[in-house]
Amino acid sequence: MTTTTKGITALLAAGLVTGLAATALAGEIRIGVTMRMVSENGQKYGQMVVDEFDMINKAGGINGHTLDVTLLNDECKSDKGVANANKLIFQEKIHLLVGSTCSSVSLPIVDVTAKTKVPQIIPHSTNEKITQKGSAWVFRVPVSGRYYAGVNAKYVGENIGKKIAYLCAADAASQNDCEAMQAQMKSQFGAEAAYVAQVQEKEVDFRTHMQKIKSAGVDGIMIAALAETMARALVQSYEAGIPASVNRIGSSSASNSPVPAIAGDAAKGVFFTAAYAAADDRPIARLFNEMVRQRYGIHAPDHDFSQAYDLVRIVEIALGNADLKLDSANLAADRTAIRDAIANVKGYQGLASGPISFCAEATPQCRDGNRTAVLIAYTKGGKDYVTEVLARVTMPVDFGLK
Amino acid sequence: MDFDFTSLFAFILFGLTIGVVYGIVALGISLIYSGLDIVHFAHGEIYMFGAFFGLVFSEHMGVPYPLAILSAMVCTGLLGIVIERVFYRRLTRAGGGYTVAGMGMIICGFGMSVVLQNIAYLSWGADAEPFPVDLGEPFQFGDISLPKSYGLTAVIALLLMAVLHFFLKKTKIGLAVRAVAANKDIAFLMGINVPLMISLIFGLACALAAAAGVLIGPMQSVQVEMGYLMLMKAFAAAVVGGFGSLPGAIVGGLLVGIFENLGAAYISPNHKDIYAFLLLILVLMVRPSGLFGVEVRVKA
Amino acid sequence: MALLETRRLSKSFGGLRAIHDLDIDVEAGTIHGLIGPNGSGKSTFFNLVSGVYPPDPGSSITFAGTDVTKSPPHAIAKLGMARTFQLLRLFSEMTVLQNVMVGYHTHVPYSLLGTLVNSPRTRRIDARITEEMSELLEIIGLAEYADMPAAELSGGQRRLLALGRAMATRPKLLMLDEPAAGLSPVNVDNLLSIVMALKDRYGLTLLIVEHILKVVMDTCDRVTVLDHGEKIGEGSPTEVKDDPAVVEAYLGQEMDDEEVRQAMQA
Amino acid sequence: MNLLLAPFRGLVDFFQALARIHRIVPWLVAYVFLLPLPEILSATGNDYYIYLTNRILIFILLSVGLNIVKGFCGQVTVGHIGLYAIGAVTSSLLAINYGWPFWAAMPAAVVVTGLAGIIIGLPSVRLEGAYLALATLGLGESVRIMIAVTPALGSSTGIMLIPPPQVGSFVFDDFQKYYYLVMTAAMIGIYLSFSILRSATGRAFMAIREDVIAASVHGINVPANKLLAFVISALYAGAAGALFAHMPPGFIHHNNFTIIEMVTLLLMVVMGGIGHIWGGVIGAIIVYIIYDNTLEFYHIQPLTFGLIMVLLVVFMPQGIGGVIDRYLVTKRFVKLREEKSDGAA
Repeated sequence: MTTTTKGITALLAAGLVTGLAATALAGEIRIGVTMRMVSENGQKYGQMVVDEFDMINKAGGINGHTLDVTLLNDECKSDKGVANANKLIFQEKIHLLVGSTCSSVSLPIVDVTAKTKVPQIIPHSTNEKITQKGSAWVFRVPVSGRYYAGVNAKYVGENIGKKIAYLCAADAASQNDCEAMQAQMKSQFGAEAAYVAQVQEKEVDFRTHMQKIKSAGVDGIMIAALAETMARALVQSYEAGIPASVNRIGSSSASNSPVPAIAGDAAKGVFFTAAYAAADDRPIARLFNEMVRQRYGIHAPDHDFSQAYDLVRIVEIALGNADLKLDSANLAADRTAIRDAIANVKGYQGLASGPISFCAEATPQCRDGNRTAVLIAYTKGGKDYVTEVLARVTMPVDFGLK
Repeated sequence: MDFDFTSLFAFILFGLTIGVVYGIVALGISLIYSGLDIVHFAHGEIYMFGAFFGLVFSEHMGVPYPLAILSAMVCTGLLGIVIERVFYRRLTRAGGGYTVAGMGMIICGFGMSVVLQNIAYLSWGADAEPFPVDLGEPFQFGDISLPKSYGLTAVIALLLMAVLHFFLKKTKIGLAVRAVAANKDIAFLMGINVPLMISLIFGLACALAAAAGVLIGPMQSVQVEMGYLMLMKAFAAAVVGGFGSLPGAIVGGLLVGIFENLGAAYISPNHKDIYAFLLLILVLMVRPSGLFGVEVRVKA
Repeated sequence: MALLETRRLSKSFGGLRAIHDLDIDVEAGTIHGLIGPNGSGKSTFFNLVSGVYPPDPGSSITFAGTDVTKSPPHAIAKLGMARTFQLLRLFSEMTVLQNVMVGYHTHVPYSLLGTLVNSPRTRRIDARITEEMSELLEIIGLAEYADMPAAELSGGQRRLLALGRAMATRPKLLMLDEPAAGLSPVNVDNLLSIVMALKDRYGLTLLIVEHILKVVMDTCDRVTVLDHGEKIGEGSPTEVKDDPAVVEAYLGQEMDDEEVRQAMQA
Repeated sequence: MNLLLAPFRGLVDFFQALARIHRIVPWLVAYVFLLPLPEILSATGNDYYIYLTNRILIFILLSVGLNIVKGFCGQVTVGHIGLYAIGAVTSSLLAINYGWPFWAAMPAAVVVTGLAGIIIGLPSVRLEGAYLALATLGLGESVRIMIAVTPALGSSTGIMLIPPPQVGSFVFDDFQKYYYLVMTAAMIGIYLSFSILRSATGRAFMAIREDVIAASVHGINVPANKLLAFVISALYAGAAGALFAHMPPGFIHHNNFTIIEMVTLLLMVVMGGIGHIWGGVIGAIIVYIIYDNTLEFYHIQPLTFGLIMVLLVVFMPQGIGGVIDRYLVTKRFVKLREEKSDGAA
């Protein structure tokens, strides 16, 4: 008891100090960010969110208000993500939550923000269930997994063949991509999977599967995994002697730069769907590529970067339209105003593959803003990889919903 | 459908080639166990450091691959000696094995693994680094193709074992090392510099882990988090072979490699890591002394 | 029937025969001594009888009319056998009182659940145990150190505590493994008088392994001599002392009779 | 040090005086003292601290439980977090798939975890020290991998929308309400831990820790008691897991139960002091406070924690609890000596 009391007194004291510091400044729009600041890529585009908000401040803020951004790392762990969200909401008293980048972290945070009535905008989580929870407070900038699968399957069925082997890693995004793809192949072409193997999230040795796939004689292999795992699998597929004529299909994380960097030549010919292609020839995309290259030393930005950038732009537009009081009495009202302002963003076309539009209803149709997937293929692997755009497909709003 | 013997052969071959690497790490773990009476939980991170050292030498400094292996071994060995001298020595002096200090050693090992992993992350970043080594076209056994790096790994592993065997059995220092492993008190009375030998054992074990790290680089790329899984497999290998038994470690490694590959191929691939654990637990429960281990006598 | 009987008791470690075909009877109510040169198997005998080592097949150990050859140590303890260790093996982080209370463990009649809810019955039993244990500490003279960690006791006090802890199991047979080792002559006498007091008070049977032969010769009713794991002599202290086979095995042939006598009386 | 610890004396004396009335009185008094904590924390305008307190209390339950098997009984287990996972998953599945209320699902989860504790504890019958650590590590990780790859157990997406506990129309769905639940659980846990330590069972555990062979020849059934220690600590882990799962937003995922969490738990126990009941409590509080205040330095957080762990083991193996204990014991002896010399004079 004695020590508990003591410890809790200490806790209390600490709470008083930080609590006061956090609420001292009014007139600021407080934005909390929780992201997976673990991988190199993750850290860089997390930093990009912060940098972009800083630039808005340097340019005079929004309607005279400055932005106060707090960035926390959730390591892609749901309990840490929830703790971060709570810390940001209750301690930092944020007006808007940005995050997370992992589906398994975004999923519980959706419940937290729905309950505390804080608008949440997601930079990069594709799991379908996030917007299907019916929260009126969540917005998704990236393309939902259900759209990706539809586009991918259509292309595969029409151009490659129907006999596809699947290697699916056990992380949430890859599982989702893999299952959705199989379902789409079935519903669009009636094609059953030729071979399916669930592998662990960070599997390093795929030779057993490659040997089996080799003897199964398939038209294509879909490798749904996080970047590094996918890269290893790609390399090992060539080592096992599966010829280049068998197409390699990536899940959406194939756009991450570690894939071509680690896989090297094995990345050549891999195609995937993403929300942005560095090979995009619009002037805005050229400028963006150059900016990311200079600021973060990234050879060619993937869609994580474009989505982070688009997210900041969307937030900027919404905050500009919202009528904010920014004092402690109006915290709840300001949060609602920001939510409504985001819901009013229509037809935003920045770097995103398609126009991003939100609306007020708490449905996936309203909250999955981007419906356009770009089909991309690597034409050269290695650290100086090159991609090409195969197609750009916009899906109907209801696609993939039951 | 007929049973596909080619595939079975392939799976066993894959198991053997990765098992050799488990075996080398297990060899180090076993060596430490017999020399210091501790199970080193940070050995996975030592292996990871070895891999990164190899990468730095080979990719960034342009040292030829075989030389890179040697240099990485030396650097990692020295790193190990420093860690052992600065941190572990106080605990091992208080007694390893079953004592309360032994429990401290386990916790200390965990702490050290976290520290090393973070240091590696700060130095080399979180992303996996490719470690391409061009050895030419893969070997072909009928329908099975095996990249040369796997063959090279097997050869180097055998070479390392032979050198270690020669060192322990035929050299004077090796004899001293074995004496220390057998009984420190008696070794001390025989005039052997026991602390120095302990450092040497630890350094050797770390060098072996480094060799494994550099060897596996071309197959699986190099990453900060690579240590933990390898540690588990190597533990399983060391236990299966019998803690403290050097040939046991290699045989254990091969068995773990084959076991998990067959499990992944014929039972279920996403439980792959569980098979190694399963084997570990099974062997511990049925025969804690492993295949080649000697039954430990309880001193009453 | 003797309280403790071993028949064809054998134990080998690897190729080494520590005990071979040993038949020993310890009669109830007696003080039985076990002597022999270093490495003759005395400690192994203790470890076999108390269940710490499993004996080799073919051996049999009977204690208080029960076959305990394959019993685990705690079951044997429950039947009324207690022992001390040469290296004491006290629970050094625990207090003196807790040490003896562990010894009392087999006789604690309350349940874990009772403890958790702190039932009146549990409290009554607790009070009784504490009282009984304090009494025991009084006898061995450690009452005032009851709350001190065992590690902080002096060497002599530790030996007494080891004795007290063994006594707390309320044994029929108490086996002492070199109880006087490392004690000054005054402390040896003190210890012996306490052991005798305990024996009389609780009607103990004693089995003593001792290097200080004076202890054995002065106190034992019967002595068994071991060499290389085999019995080479048995009888009253006087008989054994004069047995040439014993003398020879025990001290080697080089010494003359007078030297042997001196050595044995020292 | 004396100056730092001096305030404890008053509190200790106060509670010892209370204990003289009845063993349970100090606990009730402390409980009443702790009840209004959320209101106090809330008054600072920062409800996040209530959430943090809840997380700390869950970890207190875990580390107090771990201390029973590790600190009291001396068994090196590294699989505790696996038991925590079993408790969490069992309770949430019962609640979601079978509609069990929390009050039925949690006890069931605790029982299931207790049974799992037997399995995790079984190796302890044959193995010791490092071998045992390896076996339990393997078992604990196997639990996590099983959860990660089995869709019915949540696999990659985790289990979501686990309903919060409910009494009639009162739903424990915010931090403040949940606090009463976890605080009560933690208090009961600590109290029971004390009861166990003071009982014959507790003494048997300690005897096994100190010397297995001496314990067994003094009548202690070593395998049974080791298993019992594992089971008791598993019960704690099961309760903690269930409480974690049902805490809003009611989401669990296999990566909440990794080796990193296990290391954190170890750090708590080591920092607080292995074998000191308050150790787990102190450790959980300190580690969490440090953790929360260094969130923005995530680059070097593991380094800091790992280094603390290594240095603690090397230089202060008895932990903070050990230091406090030593201080109190020394004080008592000094007092005893003084009384004695007074009497003699």
